[in-house]
Amino acid sequence: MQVKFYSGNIACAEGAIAAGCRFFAGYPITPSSEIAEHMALRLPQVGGIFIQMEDELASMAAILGASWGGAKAMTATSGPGFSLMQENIGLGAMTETPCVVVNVQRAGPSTGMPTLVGQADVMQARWGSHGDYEIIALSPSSPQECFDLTIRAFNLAEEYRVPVIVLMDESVSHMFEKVIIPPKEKIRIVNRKKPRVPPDEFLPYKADDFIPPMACAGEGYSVHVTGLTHDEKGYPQATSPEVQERLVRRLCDKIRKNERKMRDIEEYEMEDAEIAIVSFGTTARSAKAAVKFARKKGYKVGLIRLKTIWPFPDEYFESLDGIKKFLVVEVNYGQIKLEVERNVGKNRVELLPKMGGEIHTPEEIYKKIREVLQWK
Amino acid sequence: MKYWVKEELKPPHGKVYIIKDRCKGCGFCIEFCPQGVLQESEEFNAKGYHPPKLVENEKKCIGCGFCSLVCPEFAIYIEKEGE
Amino acid sequence: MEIVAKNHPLDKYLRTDRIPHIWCPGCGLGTVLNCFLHALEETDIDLKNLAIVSGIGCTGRVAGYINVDSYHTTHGRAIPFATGLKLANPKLKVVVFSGDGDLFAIGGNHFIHAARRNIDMTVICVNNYNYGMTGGQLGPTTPLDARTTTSPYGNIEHPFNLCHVAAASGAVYVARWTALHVRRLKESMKEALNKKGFSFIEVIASCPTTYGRRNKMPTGLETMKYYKEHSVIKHGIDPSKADIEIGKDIVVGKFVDIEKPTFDEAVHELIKKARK
Amino acid sequence: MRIEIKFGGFGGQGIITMGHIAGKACIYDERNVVFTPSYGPEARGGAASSNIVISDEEIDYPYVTYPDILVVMSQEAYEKYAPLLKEEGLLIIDEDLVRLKNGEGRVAKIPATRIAENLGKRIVTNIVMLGFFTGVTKLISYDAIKKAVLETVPAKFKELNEKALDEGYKRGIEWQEE
Repeated sequence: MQVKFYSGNIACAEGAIAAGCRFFAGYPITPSSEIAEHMALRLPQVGGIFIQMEDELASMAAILGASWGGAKAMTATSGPGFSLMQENIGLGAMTETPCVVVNVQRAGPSTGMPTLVGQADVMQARWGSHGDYEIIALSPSSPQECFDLTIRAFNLAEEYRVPVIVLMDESVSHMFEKVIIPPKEKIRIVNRKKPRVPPDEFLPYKADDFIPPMACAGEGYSVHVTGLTHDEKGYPQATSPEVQERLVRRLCDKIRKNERKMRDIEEYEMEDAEIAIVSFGTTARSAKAAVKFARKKGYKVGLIRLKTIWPFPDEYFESLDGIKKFLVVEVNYGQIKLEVERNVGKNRVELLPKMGGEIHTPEEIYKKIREVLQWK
Repeated sequence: MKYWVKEELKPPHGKVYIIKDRCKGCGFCIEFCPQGVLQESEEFNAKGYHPPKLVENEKKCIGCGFCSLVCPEFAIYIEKEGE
Repeated sequence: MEIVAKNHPLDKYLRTDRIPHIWCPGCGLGTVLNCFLHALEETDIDLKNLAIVSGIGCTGRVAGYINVDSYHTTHGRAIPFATGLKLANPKLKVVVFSGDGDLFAIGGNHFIHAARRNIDMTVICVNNYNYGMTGGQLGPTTPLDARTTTSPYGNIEHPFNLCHVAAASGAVYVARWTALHVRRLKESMKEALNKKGFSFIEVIASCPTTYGRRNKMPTGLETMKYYKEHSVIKHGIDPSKADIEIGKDIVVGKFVDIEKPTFDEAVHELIKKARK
Repeated sequence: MRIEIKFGGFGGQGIITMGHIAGKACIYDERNVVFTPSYGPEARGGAASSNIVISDEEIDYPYVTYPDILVVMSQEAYEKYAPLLKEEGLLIIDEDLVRLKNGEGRVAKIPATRIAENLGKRIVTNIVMLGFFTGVTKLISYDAIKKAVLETVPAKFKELNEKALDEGYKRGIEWQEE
């Protein structure tokens, strides 16, 4: 075990390396650039490849290529760069390519506030590319979680064969804290499932349990991979609604139906809570401070912190009958709020938004708790 | 006086193979065959095109393989004879 | 008599269950693919380690017909995808097969940067002067004055001279042929496949359905005849002198063949240094 | 107990490094700490600041709002941040660079830049200040701050930095004893 003093960005890069990432392609953008810089320094030391591409479109395409070349691959970006990556995130979803995309959120839209925090890419992470697909997104609240969740992101990407998004925010990316690096053998590593049949029997998109085994380039399987709607053989069937139905349903279901396994929620003071704050990322730290303060005053307030944001834990929220009000605290104008509302009904949800540039202070949240308590 | 032993200089010769149903009738093989040994046939293939056939006079395929390279449909190839 | 056959000797390279391909009668793409498979037959490349990457468009479909690991990616992104593939698995021979619009309009930036970095890959661009699959719109190589569905009064844009772009960007091998130069094209493809570094071949090819029809070459055959009469081989010429213009000869040949360290070599040297 | 500390000055004084080293030292002392540098263009040109929060409990809100300790090395930083200092808070200044206004509370002064110049390199001013801060506040152990300093600075400047740290630390202890 090693104890380090890392920023979220560095911890994320180290997490990637610990997870087995050996390919990074990226394009500098604030506030994520330290991830690229650290990967440029560290990857060659472990025999990995770093390449600075000409833009984010290329970075995203390159990590998909590298993944099919057999590597665990990652890119990191922020707001505007994340927009550019959406195209090939869709290709990654369609072709079931394991990879990790880090988006260090800054305040937008457009160039917005490049050096300051935002949390408004939640919906873009989910719906950013066109068409129907499901994605996994994780949200760390501390440098330690930047390390841990990046490892988890790689494992989920490999297990579910899908791009996994690490949805950081500027605050956590630049904040330094103690990070514990466990010994190598204590870190759980998942690798993609490989075919077990000879090449002439192999159907690259035939999945018995939602997720097909993956044959990479050079392994002798002559696999055809396409962004077109394809059958189990991998061949384009771009005019068959039946094939589209089967394929897209499976792409979505492999995530949806495994939501329980990906669920990762920190509950704080929830046992007897009547009001639950819902938050994620750095903002959840302010929320926790507010809950502590409210508890001291005797208010029955708890915190639900989402570490896995997508797939959204619908069942979990549906089960929270005892909660009278949900107060969603996020640095945007109400994105996770929509998801909570969808599950618990509009009249049980309150929003404390912030447009970006800073996270909420505990005082702001406490004030809002008081307000909600008066209304309930 | 010198005696020339007439060596049998066999001109190269090729056998033409046609996969009729692959043909889309572009005419490349017919037009660019350096020996002019191909012509359009009257028959229709499964897609409604006229695949090529050999001309019926003395013209001989020399097995150069141009048709085989230029065909966009992998519908024609030659085999060199006597090799 | 001709012999009626069922299979072609090159079928082993094809996903025959997908033949016939989708390309129109008289389209040059099949010819280019054919030359490529002939070239493969004459090299000793291990097919297991060959990967084909395509973008979107008619040429983008090439990847789907060759029976090796093949990737049909997004529009314009074949080269960066191929970059990742090649770097992650250096023993692969990576060939990018795509069209002029894919590689030089939406993907133009990727092309120049991959050439600049000298990534070890072969890029074959089938240039048919327009966007065929979407119905014949103006592309980055459409000649001046040519008619397309988005230049109904004639093209007013200056086209790219692809070989000039490739050479200026740093490609170590640059050649141009037409789809009629099948033997030379095949030989060139063999050279490019055996060349270390970023090699580029432009193939001028017919598109009767969407380009030819609007530009007085309504069939592939007429286009091919035009190539026969209007192309001139000039090996080693400065590619900047090989612009393509309507009514002028098409200059073809091998323009560049130089040696330069590749990115792949450099990055593995760097790894050795970093690991010391 | 949660203690909030802000370091302020102008770009180039090593303000970010100060916070970083102090934060790292807290880790060696096995205390919880969050370090948040100011970030972006402002960190390069004009004003620079960095913050640490130290606590023996879990640190939730990571930022400094009202510092318990304010370490300033420029007039601008003093004027900007002094109003935020808690009433019973401690102000630490480079006495040659900061002119105090009325109503000062607890203040510890050191001619850090001058000391650094006398040691031979102005660049170690922040380390002198850090030593002083350590001696004055006793929030961080001497061993931890020394370890963190020596780990951070380039090898060839280790000796100089150690001297700078010791000089500052010594004056800090003296201030405490007063």
